[in-house]
Amino acid sequence: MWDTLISYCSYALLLTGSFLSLTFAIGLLRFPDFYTRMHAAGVSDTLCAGLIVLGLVLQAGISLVTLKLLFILLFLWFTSPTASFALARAAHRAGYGVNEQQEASSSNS
Amino acid sequence: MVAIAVAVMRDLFAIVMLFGIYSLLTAGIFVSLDAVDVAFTEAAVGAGISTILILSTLALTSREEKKSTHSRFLPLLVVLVTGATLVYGTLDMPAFSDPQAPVHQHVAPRYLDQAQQETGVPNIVTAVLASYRSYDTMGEVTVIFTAGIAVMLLLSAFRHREDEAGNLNDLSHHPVLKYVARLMIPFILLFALYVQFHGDYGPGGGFQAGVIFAAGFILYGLVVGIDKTRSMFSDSVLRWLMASGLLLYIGVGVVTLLLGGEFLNYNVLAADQVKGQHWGIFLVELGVGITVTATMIAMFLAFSEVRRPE
Amino acid sequence: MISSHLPVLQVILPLIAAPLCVLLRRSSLLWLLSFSASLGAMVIAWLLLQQAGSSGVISYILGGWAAPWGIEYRIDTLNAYVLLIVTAISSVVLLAAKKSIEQEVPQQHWPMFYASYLLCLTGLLGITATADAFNVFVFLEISSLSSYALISLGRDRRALTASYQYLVMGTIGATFILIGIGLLYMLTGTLNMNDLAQRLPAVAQTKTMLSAFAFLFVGISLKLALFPLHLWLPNAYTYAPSIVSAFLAGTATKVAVYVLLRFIFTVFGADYAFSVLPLAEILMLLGVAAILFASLSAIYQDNIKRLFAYSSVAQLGYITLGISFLSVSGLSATLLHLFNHALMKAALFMALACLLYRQGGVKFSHVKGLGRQMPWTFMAIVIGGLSLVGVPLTVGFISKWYLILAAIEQGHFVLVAIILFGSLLALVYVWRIVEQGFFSASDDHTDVKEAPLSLLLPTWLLVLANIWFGIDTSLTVGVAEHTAHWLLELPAPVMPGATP
Amino acid sequence: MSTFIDLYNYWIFIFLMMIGFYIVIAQGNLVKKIIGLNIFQTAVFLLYISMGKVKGGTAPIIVAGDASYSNPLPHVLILTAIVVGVATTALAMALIIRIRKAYGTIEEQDIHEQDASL
Amino acid sequence: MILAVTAIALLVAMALTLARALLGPSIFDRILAVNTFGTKIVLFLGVYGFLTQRPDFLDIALVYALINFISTLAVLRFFESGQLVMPKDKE
Repeated sequence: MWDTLISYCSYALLLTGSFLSLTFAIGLLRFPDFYTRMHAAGVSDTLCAGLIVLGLVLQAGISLVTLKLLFILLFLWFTSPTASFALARAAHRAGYGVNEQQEASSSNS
Repeated sequence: MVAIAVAVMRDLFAIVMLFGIYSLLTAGIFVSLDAVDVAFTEAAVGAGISTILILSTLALTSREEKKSTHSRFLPLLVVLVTGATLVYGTLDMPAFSDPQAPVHQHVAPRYLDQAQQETGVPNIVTAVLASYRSYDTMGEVTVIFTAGIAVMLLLSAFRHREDEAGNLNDLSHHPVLKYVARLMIPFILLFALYVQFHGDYGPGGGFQAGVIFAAGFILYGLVVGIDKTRSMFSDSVLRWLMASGLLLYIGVGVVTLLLGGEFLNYNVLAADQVKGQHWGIFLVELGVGITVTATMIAMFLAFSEVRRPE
Repeated sequence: MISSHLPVLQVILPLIAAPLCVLLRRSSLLWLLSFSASLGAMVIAWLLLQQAGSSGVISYILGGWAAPWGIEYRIDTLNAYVLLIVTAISSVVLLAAKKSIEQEVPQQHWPMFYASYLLCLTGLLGITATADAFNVFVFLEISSLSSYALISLGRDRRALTASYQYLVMGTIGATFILIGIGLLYMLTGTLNMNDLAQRLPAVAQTKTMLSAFAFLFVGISLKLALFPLHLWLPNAYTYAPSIVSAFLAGTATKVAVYVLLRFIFTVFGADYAFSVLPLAEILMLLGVAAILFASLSAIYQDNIKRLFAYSSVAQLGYITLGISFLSVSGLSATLLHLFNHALMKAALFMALACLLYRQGGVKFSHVKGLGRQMPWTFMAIVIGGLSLVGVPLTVGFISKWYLILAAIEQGHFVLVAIILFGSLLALVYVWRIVEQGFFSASDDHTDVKEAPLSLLLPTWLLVLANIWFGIDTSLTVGVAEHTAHWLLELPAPVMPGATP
Repeated sequence: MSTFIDLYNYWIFIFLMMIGFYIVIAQGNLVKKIIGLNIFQTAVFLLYISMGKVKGGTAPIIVAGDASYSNPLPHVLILTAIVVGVATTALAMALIIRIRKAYGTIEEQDIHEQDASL
Repeated sequence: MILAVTAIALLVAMALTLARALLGPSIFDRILAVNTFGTKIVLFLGVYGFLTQRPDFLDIALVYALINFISTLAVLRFFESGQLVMPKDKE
């Protein structure tokens, strides 16, 4: 009984996580400018990662694996916002405005 | 796919980014082909160390590539001939992942069947790497050592001077980064130690641990300050560490010689074969770890401290 | 006890010395350490040659694991002979290194320089001694990486681009070799050369084996600087520090030739190698092309180092030509020329090191009329040059003699003509140097002194060796013929000096 | 058709290898050449790892019970090769920095022109 | 089953992210995409570990996470040096 409940919870978390990650990936592809895209990516990084890893934790039970999973989560939660923050700041400094379809500064052919 | 993009694009910076993805993808393929140790290394090396080194180089050179006016015909011909030779070669190859292929018949079964009894190590890759073919691994450490001293040789003359410290580029003015990174570094080092000593049972080993260990210090250098990292590792300390790791490896070999075995025959290290193997593998992996850590840090510092072009 | 561990000590000795060099601070100790390591390796190589000659193949298993599972060293007369060449050249060159390095390399780089030198030596010895195909690749990379570093130490900025060019071509070559080894492994499931040799005939009909052979051949040829793939060599030799040029010219390509011989004769077997591909024709054609084009290019150089570098490409042409005959005298010529060419090129590059030490450059403009100021150096160049041409009483004559003999045996009279024409071309470029040195008016070089003794001594050691082995051929010819018989699987004559 | 299915992994390897090799020999930018070299080498790694795979096998770390494992030897060889690759890359990058210092460019063509004009 | 679905969803997401990385247009988009891609591959590896019943391979996912972070920082450092603002080289 308890076991089935846990596994259903885990499935639910995993499914939500994967659904959201898909949605956000589409967002990353479709959104008009850099900052909205960043929003899609940043949120998906933290939220989906959380959901999926928690789903896996429920599957794993209490073991070394859980510990590692939690470490991964910790890592992702630390790094992703930090990176997003630094990236946004750098972009802002580089003179990218919101809603402004900027010329690609990098001239790639 | 990514590779094509790399070939076509001319913004070197974007290429490096894609190269990072390419490495991660390759590593993913390695995992799906059961090569966990290799994936481990490829991720750490291709996506990590190589990317960082290439980026540092780009920062010191230029980012845009000029339009090449080379003739494209000859290279294309050479490449096509090479490719054709290989395709021709594949026609007679045993089918992919066929367990009856000769690759899986001759040497490998012995490793899989007996390595655990003979060396006491369940990770066969580690067993083969550090015991059966440990001489190759010694060569590998030597290669890393060679590259380390070569990089030092090439770049040491261009070290920035003390009074130009502001020239160094780091992220020490980001308070958030600094805080988070400081929090994480102890965990990274802990994880490196885990990888170093858990390599017998899971994926990992001296090389991977060395890279992670160095990654911790590279992180420190990036967010806290290159000069701070340098003050921990002066050139002579790094040199000493690099050499001592290699010497530890060779030393194990010499000790086995003196104890009457062949070079790197760990069986003579203890009365019991498995115990001897255990000691031998432990010591050589440690040697690998030390040299790799020191070399990676040395390379990172050497690349970071070059004076930028005026 | 020690004698049974000689094969591994051969490689380990310089390897241990390398990290020690990095740690040492005193420069005089540095040199002493490197030199004694190299000398020790030479003694071991000599002992190994004796052993291999008297008791046949010496096998040494590393790590105590039997052959196909572990890595094996197998020493026979062929690689013992190459080991001896490499260590001997390395020792003599190191003898001169101290003085020359003082001038050409900044002092802060000395420890790294000696370490790289020893690592390069280790790599070359490792390639030669091993019987494991993958181990070849690993040690190949050790020697290559260290030689890139050594070349980049040259004072001219073109040393950097030369080194980069070598790096790219060398890595492509090594990767090709890796592909070849991978395909062989795929077919047989083993990496040990002997094991491969036993298992390959079963799969000899497959297309995979053919492409493996093609990849190995091209990869090794890149390292060997076989004619159309030689582009890295002239630059690398020209701009490297002169000690490094002398060392690499004497050893690196020789080891590549050895690897080629090893793969053709031991792993694939001569029957296979020469029947599936028109290998004899390819080698012959490329050899002839190398002799003609490279000799002609050499004539038009005005930098003497570059001139000799092109001449090296030409001499490698003679060496491959010898293989293409697939006969005892042809192979003997190849093996003899390995040794002889190492001797003369090392001598010549050392003489250039003397010139460079006094003059700071080796263009023709630097040496005008120097023959009177530096007679010993120029005598060395003349004798080395005559040896290149193949004048009797020098080693060059011996190898050319065997080569011509082999050509006549098979009725290739055109080749005889080409070999003689090649010698003529060599005479022309050697004469150009002599002309500049002795018969050109010099106005501004009057105060130039003869090179210091510590440089002249090793140079003349090599020059005298050129003459000695040109007169007393029992050692070299004995070993070469013995090995040639053995490679072709004919009953071998007893080696001189070996006690049965 | 079955040949294709059986060998597809190898053909991916060949495709990657050709791209990498093409970048190395056709491009004039020194950094890009090295990236091409890396792709070239990675393709070869893929060849080795592919041949080690066994259908239904799992990673060669012995677990309790009966299981079939993939061939560990190619993994070992490629570990070594990866290390060699990164060593080469590092050395090449150091050389490129020095070349840039000496010539002010990292384009092969510009370097040739400068050398020729000497 | 559910794990497989998750894995596939992640793979598709990875492909989309990759498309963004290839399309650009600005360099920041690429960095963002690369970073997200890294996160996705970490998650994918975690799921894959469970899928093949060898969850002890999570070490690799952990390394990926670490490397991803460090390389993002390295990239940041690179463009704090001002090169990204002025893409034309000074010479």
